[in-house]
Formats: sequence, structure tokens, C-alpha cells
Amino acid sequence: MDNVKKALAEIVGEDHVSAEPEELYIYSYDLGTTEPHRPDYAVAPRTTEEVQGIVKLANKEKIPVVPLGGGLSLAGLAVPLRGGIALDLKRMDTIIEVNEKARYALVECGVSQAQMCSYLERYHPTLTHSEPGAPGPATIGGNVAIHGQGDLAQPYGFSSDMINGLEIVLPTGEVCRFGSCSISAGWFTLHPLPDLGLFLGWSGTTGIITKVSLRLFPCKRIRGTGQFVVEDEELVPEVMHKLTHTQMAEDIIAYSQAIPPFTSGLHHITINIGGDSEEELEFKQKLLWDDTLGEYIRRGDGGFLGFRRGLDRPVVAKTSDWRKGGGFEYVGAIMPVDTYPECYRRGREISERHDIPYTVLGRCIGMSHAMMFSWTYAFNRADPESIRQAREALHESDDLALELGGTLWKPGLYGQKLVMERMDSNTLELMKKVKQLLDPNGIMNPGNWEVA
Amino acid sequence: MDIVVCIKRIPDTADVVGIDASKKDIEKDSLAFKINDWDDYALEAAVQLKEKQGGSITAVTVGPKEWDDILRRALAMGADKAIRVDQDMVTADCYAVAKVLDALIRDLSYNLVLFGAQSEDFGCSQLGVMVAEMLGIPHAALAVSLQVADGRIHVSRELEAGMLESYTIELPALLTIQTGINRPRYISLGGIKRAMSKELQVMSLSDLGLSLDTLAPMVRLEKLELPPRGKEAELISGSPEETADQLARILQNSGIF
Amino acid sequence: MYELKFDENECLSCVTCDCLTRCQYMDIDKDTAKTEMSKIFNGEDSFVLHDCRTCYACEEYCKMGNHPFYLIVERQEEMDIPPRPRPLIKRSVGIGIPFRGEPEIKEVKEPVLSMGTFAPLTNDLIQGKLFQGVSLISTDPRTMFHFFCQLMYLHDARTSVIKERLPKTIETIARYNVKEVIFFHDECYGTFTSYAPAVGIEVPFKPIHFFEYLYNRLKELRDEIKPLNLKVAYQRPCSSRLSSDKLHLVDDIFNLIGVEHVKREYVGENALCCGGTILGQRKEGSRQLAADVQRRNIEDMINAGAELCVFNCPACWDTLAELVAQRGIRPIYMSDLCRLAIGEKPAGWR
Amino acid sequence: MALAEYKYKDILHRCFRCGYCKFPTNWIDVNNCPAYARFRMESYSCGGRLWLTRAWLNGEIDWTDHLAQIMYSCTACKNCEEKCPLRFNVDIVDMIRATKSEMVERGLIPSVVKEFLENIQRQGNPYGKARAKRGEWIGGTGIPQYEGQEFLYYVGCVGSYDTRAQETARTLGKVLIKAGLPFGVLGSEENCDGNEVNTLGEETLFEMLAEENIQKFRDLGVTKIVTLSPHSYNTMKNDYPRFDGSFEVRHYTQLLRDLITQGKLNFSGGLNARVTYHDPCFLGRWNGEYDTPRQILNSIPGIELIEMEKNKTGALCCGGGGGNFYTDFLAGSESSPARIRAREAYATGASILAVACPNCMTMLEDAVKAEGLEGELAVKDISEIVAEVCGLA
Repeated sequence: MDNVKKALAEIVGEDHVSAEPEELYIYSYDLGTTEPHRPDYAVAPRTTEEVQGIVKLANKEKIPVVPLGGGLSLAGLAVPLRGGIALDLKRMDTIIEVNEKARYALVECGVSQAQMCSYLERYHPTLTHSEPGAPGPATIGGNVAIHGQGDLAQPYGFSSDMINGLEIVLPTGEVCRFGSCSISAGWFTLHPLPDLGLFLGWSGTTGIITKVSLRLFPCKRIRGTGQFVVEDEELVPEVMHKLTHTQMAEDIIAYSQAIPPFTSGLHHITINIGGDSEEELEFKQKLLWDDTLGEYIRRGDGGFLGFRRGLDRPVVAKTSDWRKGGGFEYVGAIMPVDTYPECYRRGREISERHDIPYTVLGRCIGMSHAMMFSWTYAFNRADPESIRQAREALHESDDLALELGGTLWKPGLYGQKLVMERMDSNTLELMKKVKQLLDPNGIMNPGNWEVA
Repeated sequence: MDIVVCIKRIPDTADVVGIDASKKDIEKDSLAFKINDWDDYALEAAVQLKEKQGGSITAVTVGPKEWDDILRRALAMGADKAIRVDQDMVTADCYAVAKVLDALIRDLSYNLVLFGAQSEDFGCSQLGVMVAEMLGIPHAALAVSLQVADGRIHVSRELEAGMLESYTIELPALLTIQTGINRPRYISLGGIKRAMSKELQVMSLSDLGLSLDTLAPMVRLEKLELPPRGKEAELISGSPEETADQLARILQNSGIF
Repeated sequence: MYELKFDENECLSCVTCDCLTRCQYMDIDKDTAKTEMSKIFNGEDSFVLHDCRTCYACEEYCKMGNHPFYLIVERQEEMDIPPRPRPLIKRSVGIGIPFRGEPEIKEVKEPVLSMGTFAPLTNDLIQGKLFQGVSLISTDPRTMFHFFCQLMYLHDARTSVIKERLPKTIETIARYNVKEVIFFHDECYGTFTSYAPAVGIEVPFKPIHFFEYLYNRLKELRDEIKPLNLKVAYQRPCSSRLSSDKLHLVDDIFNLIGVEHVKREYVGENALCCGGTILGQRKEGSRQLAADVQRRNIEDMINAGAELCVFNCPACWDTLAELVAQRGIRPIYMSDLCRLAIGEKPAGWR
Repeated sequence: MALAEYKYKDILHRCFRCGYCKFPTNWIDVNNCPAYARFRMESYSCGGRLWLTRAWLNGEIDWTDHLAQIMYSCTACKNCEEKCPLRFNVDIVDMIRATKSEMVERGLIPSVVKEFLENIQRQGNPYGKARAKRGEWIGGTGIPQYEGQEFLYYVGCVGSYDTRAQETARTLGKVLIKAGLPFGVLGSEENCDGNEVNTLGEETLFEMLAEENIQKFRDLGVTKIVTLSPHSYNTMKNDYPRFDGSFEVRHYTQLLRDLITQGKLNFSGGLNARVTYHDPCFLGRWNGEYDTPRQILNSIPGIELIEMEKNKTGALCCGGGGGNFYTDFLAGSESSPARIRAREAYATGASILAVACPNCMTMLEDAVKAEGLEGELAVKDISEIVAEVCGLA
């Protein structure tokens, strides 16, 4: 095996490849409840050319390649199920270009969310990107690869709907470019060339994203979050529907959690809005709280908790420390908005059955077109029983999401199996052909989306 | 597997060397002291053997009270017992010290005796082999690797130009250990404190039936002095052929031949 | 159980009906006041029960020793006309439940200061000479709600919750068996001196107003005081309406430390609510009213030339401090202002 | 189980490894944990070290040289404590120190660390140079021995033995003489202050060094100490009181600032230069001292002080802490923290990189050479800048 390590070292340099037990231990773990699997090598490339070299070598030696950015998918998508090369892409963290006029940012896949926020705030204050609220080190590449959603999902959809162009290293080592960048220097649009969208939502099984051109959006001078609270979960869908009608909000999230106890059983709806002037801000506040939600307030069914200026980005990963356990994992599903009440009620049952304080959250995508609904389960990393309980609760939540007619977002192995069992056979067959076409040697993140 | 390890305390000159008034020793007042490097490797070898085979380790030295510190260190490293023969023999030769160690080790129960290959101060590298002869047990010097198996020990010795000579020797036997055989572990101050409770036995020459006058050295140290400073030095550089040619010319003109 | 002492004859014989005629949020003449108040004590519905902004002021306006506001809140609960939406009430009723653990009752020597539910502020505010020798109770955020006076439920038409939990709080404080207790917040002080007697709840210790303690302490340290000659406005909290006999201490302290209490319209009995509870009330236009009240209050301070805005209630602070700062007036707690006067540097003060 | 004795066994598992600890306060890059900046492998991040500690003490992985090197590449710069969002963040650096002491007590440490500690055990300095030579830096400067003067000027190992740092030690001595400060030095009687020994995990050796120093200071009647290095300042201010050695300890910048404001040190000239200042971790993040050095620089006419993008709580460590100025685990690449920091300093357009610590001095001066910036960016200690404008250079 050593000649592989030597070859890898020639590609990325001595310092950036390791087969030592320490690196293999760390890269075998997801932060959630997924069982760890040791890779054979941990490699940190700096350029697209180095990624190509690694992938070509992997083809020659028939070794799996498992790409990861922050490795924070909390679904085990970057756990090397069949060993091989853990490909840490975080060294590819150059912000190549920010085009103010066309409002896009061309970045290497390893640019972190926090770095993007900080860079735009400092150099392009009138622009912002859809920040997913994940911990800072989560990467732009990773987020689009799993169809993530951010705090602009309500007006503009999934992060993967905000792509102007992609540079991909195919499983056989060639570099492809998709969008205007494939025929000109500009990375301003993904459409309308023949659509070859085969690399998102595949959990890195069809290729490695090395560059992303991400759409940016206007950033208002004053941005803040208002909170509305209701007790009856049946109200949430209609409130979300009315709020999206105003087209004034940037992000609408409904969440409910057992801790702290005074919030238990209540549904907090946070609404992000922005304005360049106090007048614009007040105009939006009036439209949202008075004209749209006024009826609920007057009837006493819903309460306005106030508007706080400033957005807390990136969101602090405090959830992991609730039970002093250092860990949590959640199932994310894309559900119809009107399933919120059922998702909440059934989710609470699952949590109570596994003695885990319930935490659920629904983030509106588009004009109430859908929502990302998450069931979160904290666990104590030092207590295997609590990990087992969390894992069971996660699987029951996977089942629940599909039972209620939803689809699973970034599913782990268990979820992928459920989805493939329900998927119509022709689509499944096509997936298999695409995978074989792109990855003849089956080296790309094997074990994921494996059609029998 | 019972092992005896003989260790020595030497000054850590740290390139500050001066001759003392007696002209027979170096100025020691402001110096710090440490265990002889080779002996550290010997101790580590013993501890590793004990960790694999079990048994006991006795650390032994011949020297005045201040030498207890290297015995405490040996105990912290893993020795079970320490013995110091309370006699300052720094100016004595290897033969005299060997006589003392022979008398001491003869009464101990051992399968293996380990010495450092040489000492950093005088560097005679004779003491170990002398004691082996006196004890009448087989020995090997400059050991760079050792494995023990059913009563015998497989040893590789270091010769010039990286050549190795390997033996299988019946126990009991004596080995002198070369540096590089292992990586001696660090001994923390806390470790030394924790080992304070272990036994450190002090014996006198008379306990061994010896006295100073019966230990006449075969070699006597007459005078110690610093080498005179050279007047000038010339650095010859270039390829081997060129340097050889220049050297030849210098030697011819210097009138040595 | 714990009947509100209310004598309707006092009202009938009242000449001015100040309680409603001087209300800052409803325009009511004397006759309307008389009829509405009689409807209220007869248990009939009245627009006053719907439009009341729970600013406590009528407790102070009533010179007949009656309790118009406490009565209004009781009726609101009886007729289920809470000023705030039910989810907000459920949330604030839940906040008052101690989360985990029993308070650790230890031996304390007077003077004793209770931080109530503002334990997290202890480290920043309770520092320096002013508080040397003071024993503190309720400084642990996890158990502070055992010392909660519950009076905030007057904003939620939940006197039942107050009457249910207040006795337990009093019993917890009484277990320290000290004769006198200084209360950091006006609301605690108002509960034990005004509300508890009004509903017949016995208070076995003597409450001391925080400003009374500060004022006496400053007099002891008189020679260390250097006049600050700053222009200050005071944000009077709603609960201070229950202890109007102690309001003079504000100016006593200001004079002692050499600050000028600026002349402004909304001061003393005309003080404006910080808008914190109005914001979420059910009545139409509440959000804008809160914003308007806050704007008028702050502009009043600016026009009067205030450099600092002095707070004592952390809820007022959370609502107004940032807004005040944005308009160039620096927010400061009363105790920190006093520390400045004796040459100390409060936390975070540049 | 080894985990049972580990000091932080109850909170070690609470690290979620979310990775905040790699960022500076302003989030601008992911390079503020020096070890992670150098190797860019997850194992080298602070979260990686905590997980590996747990794995080792749990028996999931064995001790190896590589594991020890990962632990000892932590420079104890406290960036992780600044950025970790969880409540145990104040203990993180000590958690890693406790891992190192687990290794020390088992004798399983990298040989260069063994050398470092044994040299200090014998010669009182990590270089293993003779104790007798510790006063040689004084040379002919006339800096007096300590005989009860008001201030003890404590120099430290790097200032006493490292050639470049010796110049700084001498310069500071001359400045103090010029200011008429009654002070003296211990010269060859001075011993290691133990700060690095503590961060390397040799707890008993640290205790011995601290107790011996405290006893020596007490015998000599020392009450006020001014240190050349923030490392000595940190341990004497924060740790010595644990061994009831309470002295009035100041870093020399704090003393110079007072001397300047009291008019005891007036400048004969100015210095027209663009200067950027590097916050040493043991002055900044460990002790919250960010302003004093800047006040000194701003008080010198002609100096234009420009801040690097990462400064104060978000400063990038020079990579010399935790013994790394000697063990050099982070050396050997353009992504060595010192070289990243040198590039950052150069990018401000400054011609002088001002430092306030002998470790930073040696690390950053080597880095400037390695970056080929020798003629364009000069690394100067604040005492040297003050000396220059006082006509002492």
C-alpha cells in the first residue's frame, strides 16, 4: 500500500497526506451518531489539478475517494464506509472573484460559511449570501452539494437553486464546467445550456465539486429578526402562508422545543427582514405584524415578541451542549408546509419515547412551496445508550417523514434505503446508469446511493 | 528475569571545562551532574525486558552520597531496588572499580548484567567487560539489539561501517549497551518523588570484604591539562581529487617526510 | 382566598376620579369615569378593561386608598379579557417556574439585598464600596425564581398566579429570618408594600427600597463624592407607581451626587411606560403605540438636554437602553451612577 | 482506565468538534489555530486534539510519536478559548496541558521535549547551556546585579541565551538605566521561570522551579518584578501566587508606559515609520493587555501605527508558545504560523513589525528571513524602538 502513500505525497506534498492512526481516527467520525469507519489515507489537496491527480490514482488503484468540506452533514455522508481516501477540501478556500454588478461570488469549494459572511460584510456590504445557520466551518461546496438551505431560502429557495456555475472533477479525473463559465469567462448563469445537473444531492458519489459560482443577493443596511409565537400548531401553516404572501421576509422559521420549559408546547415563528431606511423597515413591520398577523394578535391566538436588530451569523452550535453531552443529530426532510402540525405532534411522541427533550424546526422554502422540517436529538457522547436512543429516534423520524408524504434531505444510509425502496423503478434504473457511466470503477463515496 | 544494571554519574560540562587545583580533575563546583548517557539506554533496555518478561531490576553504582540522585532516577524509571557502594572512586581506574562491582554482584541473584558501553567522561569502555571476566560469565559489548528467549539471549553487536555481529548467549551473561538501542523514556520529577519509597541500600567497601589499599589501580592518572590552542587552520574545499592533491602538496612542503 | 380590599363607597364619594381621568392612554371625563368604575366593581364589562395598557399609574393617581388597577386586573381575569395574547401569557407564566434545584438558605447578616430574578446582573452591578458588607441572596440564576415576586402577571390578567405563588416566595425569603430586606427592583418592593397588603397576604419582614439603601450609603460616603455635574433623565418603571412615597429618593440621590435632573414633560406622575408590554398587547395598534410612546419619551429626554438616562428596572433597560443610546443618550443603572460619583468605574463604562 | 484520572474526564466528551476554534474573532479565515494553520488536517485542530485525547485515554488508539507531536504542536495561544461557543471554553488550553502531563508522567513524550525538560532540570534553561553563562548577555552595559533595588529585572531563558533576544535584553536594560530606574538583574543566579514547563505538562518540575524562584526572590527581598517576556510575566502573575509567591509583577511595556507618562523617559527624536504591532498571546489573550504597547507606539512622534487584519483577541500566534520556539513542531513550511504572520505584517505596508516578546522576536525574525523580506520588514522589540528614539541605539 505504501506506493499509494508515496504517490499521494508526490501530488499534494508530504505534509498533506497521512496514513497515521490519529488522522484516520478523526476522519472516520461524523459528529453525529453514525458508526465510524476508518479511511486508509487522509489527504488535503490545494488545487483542482491535485484533486484530479488523486482521483486518477484512485481509479488506477481501485481505492474509494470520499470528499468532505466541514464534514458537518450530521448524516454520516463523509464517513468512508469502504475505507480509501478521506479527501479534506478545506484547503481550497480562495474567494476567487466577487462580481458586484452581476451579484455572484466565484469561490473554491472549501470556502467556509463564516469566511464568506465576514468577507462580504467587510468588502461588499451591499451583498449577502444564503447562510445556512450551520457552524462556521461548514463549506459553500458542501452546502450546495447536499441541496442545503440558508437564511434566504424563503424568497430564493435551496442553496442549490442559487448556482451560476460549477467546476466538477469527474470520478474518472477529468474537469468539467457547467454554466456560462464553460463557454466564456463569466460565471453569471448556470442555465440555459443543455442541462447536465448530475452532481447535487448525490452525496459526492458522481464527482467532486471544486468551484462554485454562488448567487449573491442585496443586503439591506438594517437587518433583524422579529418573533411571533402561537400555541396551536394548526395555525403555523396558515401563518406561514400569509407571511409569504407579503413577499417581505428574508427567512421564516417555525420552531418548538422542550427546553427551556417555558417555551415547551409553544411555536415560535422567527421572521428575518431588512431595510435600508427606518421607513422601509417600519413599512415591512407594519405589513407583517399589523396587517398580516394583526387578526391573530387581536384574537389572542398569537403574540408579537418584538423585533431585534442585527443577525447572529453564523449561528452558534450550542445545541450540542444542551445535555452536556457534546452531540446532536437531526433528520431533515422536505415536507409540504401543511404537514407541520403532524410533524410536530408525531415528532414529540418519538422524542418522549426515547427520553430526549424534543426539538423541531420548520424552515420555509419559497412561497410556502415547501419547508425543511428537522427533528433534532441531542445525545451524550460519553453514554453509548443515549447514542443508541438518538439513533433509533432518527430512524423513526426518517420513517415518519416518508409516511407523511415528504422526502428526506441529505439522508444517511438508512434514509437512502427508505427513499430508494419507494422511488419508481425507472428513475432508480436511470440513477444506476448515470452512476455507472460517470464512475465505472465505483470509487466515489461508495456505499451511498448504491442502487442494488 | 533478574537484571543488574550498573550506572555512573558524570558532570554535564555544557562546554565549560577547567582544570582544578589538583591538576587531576576538572573544576566541578559550578557544574550540574547527570546519569551517563549510555547507562540511560542500559536502564531503558532493562525496563523494557522487565515489561515483557517480568522479573526484577537492581540498579547499582559506586560513588559518594550525591550519587543517590541517579539511583532515585533509576528507581523512578522502573528499577525495583538500588544499591550504592559508598566510596568515591572517580580517580580510580576501571580495574579497581571492577573489583568492587565483582564483589558486589557476585552475591546478588541475576540472569543478566547490563552496563553502558562507555562513560562520557573517561570513555574507557572497559568496566563492563572486566566485570564479566571477573564474574566468569559470557559477555558481549556494544549491543544494539537484544531479545531473550528460553534462557538465552540473542544479541547483535555493532562493528565498524554499520556491520552487525549477532550471537546467542547462554544466561547468565553481561552486556554493554550502545546508544540508539532504544529511546530512553523521560523521567518526570513527579515520578522521582513517587519512587522515593523504593529501597536504596548503601554498602561500604568493608561490607564487601574490601578496603581501599587492596584496590591498587593498574593505571594511575598523572596529570590533566587542556590541549594547546592550534595556531592556524586551513579549510581545503573542492572535489575529492582536488582536495587530495592540495593536501599532498601541503604535506610535502611541511618537511615532515 | 386573598380577597382584594376594595371599598366602592370611596369611589362613589370620590370627587376627581383621577384614576381614569388622568389615564395617559384613555381619554375619559369625570362622568364616564364614574359610570365605568361602577360597572367594573359591579362585575360588568367596560371598555376600560379592554383598553387598559397596564401601566400601573392609576394605583398612584387614586388618592382614596383604593386599588383601581388591581381591581381592573382581577376583572380582566374573571371575564377572560387578558391584555396580551394567550401564547405570551403561557410563556411568561412558564418563565416564573424555577427551572432546577432548591435555593441554598445560608446564614446571612443584615443588611441583606435580594436580587430577585436579576441574579445574572449581580457581578456587574453589585461591586465596590457602596455594597461593602452587604449580604446578597438570590444570586444563582438557576434558583432565582424561588425569590420571584410574581407581580409581572398584572400585565397578563393573572392575579390568580400571583396569589398562588407569592406566599411561597415570601416563605422562602422569610427562611433567612432577617428583619429587613433590601429589594433591588421596585416591583419586589411594590409587591410587599402595596399588593400583598391589598390582598391580605402577610409579609413577615420589612422591605427596604433600593434607593433608600443607596441614599443612606452615599451619605455615609459623603466625603468621597465628587459632583458629576451631568444632565440626567430618569426612566421611571411602572412598578414604582406602587411606591410613590419613595419617588423623592430619586431627586435626593441626584442632588447628593451633583447631577441635574433635567426638567421634562414625562416625569414623576406623568412618566411614560417603556412600552415593553404594550408592544405585544392584543389591542389594535399596540405595536405602533409602543413605538410612539418610546419615541415621545426619548425626544422628551433629548429636548430637555439629558446626557444620561438612568434606569433601575432591567426590563425597561432591555426595552429602551439601546434605543436611548442610538439617540446619543448614554444608558446607566442608578447604582452605577452612584458608583461613578464616588470615583469608581462601573463595568463596561468608558 | 486511564480516563478516570484525567483531570477533565467529565467534560472532555462535550467537544462537538464544530471547528469554531480555528477562526479569528472576525471570522476572516480558518488559520487562527497555529497548529491547524500549519498542517490543515482535522487532527491538528483544537477539537481534534480533544477527540484524540479521549480516544487515547479510552484505549481506542495507542500512544505514538505522532500523537505526542499533535499534542505538543499546541502553542497554548488561547485562540480556541476565545472562539469556542460552549461553556467549558475557559478550560480548553488546560485540558490539552493535562493531556501533555498524562504523557509526561508516563515518560512518553517526543525526544525534543525530553531534551527541553532535562536541560531545564540540569541547567535551568531549555538550550542546556551552562548556568554559569546565564549572565553573559550583560556584557559591558553596566546593568547592575540585583542587591535589593526597588525592581528586579527578570530576563528569562530566551533573553539570556538567544543571541538576537540578548540584544533586546541589553537594550531594555539600557533604557531602564536611562530612566533612572533603581533595578538589578540576577545574571547567572537567574533560573527558568517555568511558564513553558507548565504548558508542556511537567507539573512537578514547574512546582519546583516556582517554589525555588519564590524562595530566592524572598531571600533577596524582591517585591517588584519587571519581566522582559510575557511568558515570565504570565506565570509570575497568575501561577506563583498559588505557591504563595505574591509579587507586584509587570511586563516591561507596562513599566515603560508609566515612565514615559511620568516624564522619566523623554524622547530626543521621533521615528518616521509605518509600524504594525503583533500581540503576544501571553500578554493579549492570556492577560487582556492589548492597549499599553499601543499607547507607547502612539506616543512616539512620527510613528504611524497600522493594525493587521487579525489583531488583539483575534491575533494569529507566532507559533512560538508551548515550547515550540525550541521544539519547532510548526516549522518547515510557508504555512508555518510565523511565516503567515510575517506576510500579514508585510501586507499592511509597514516597514517595522513591533513585538513585545523574545519568543515572538526569534520566530518572526526567522520568518521574515525565510519570506525573503529581510530588507523590507524589520522586526523590532518595543524596547528597541523606545531606545532608538531616546538616542540609545
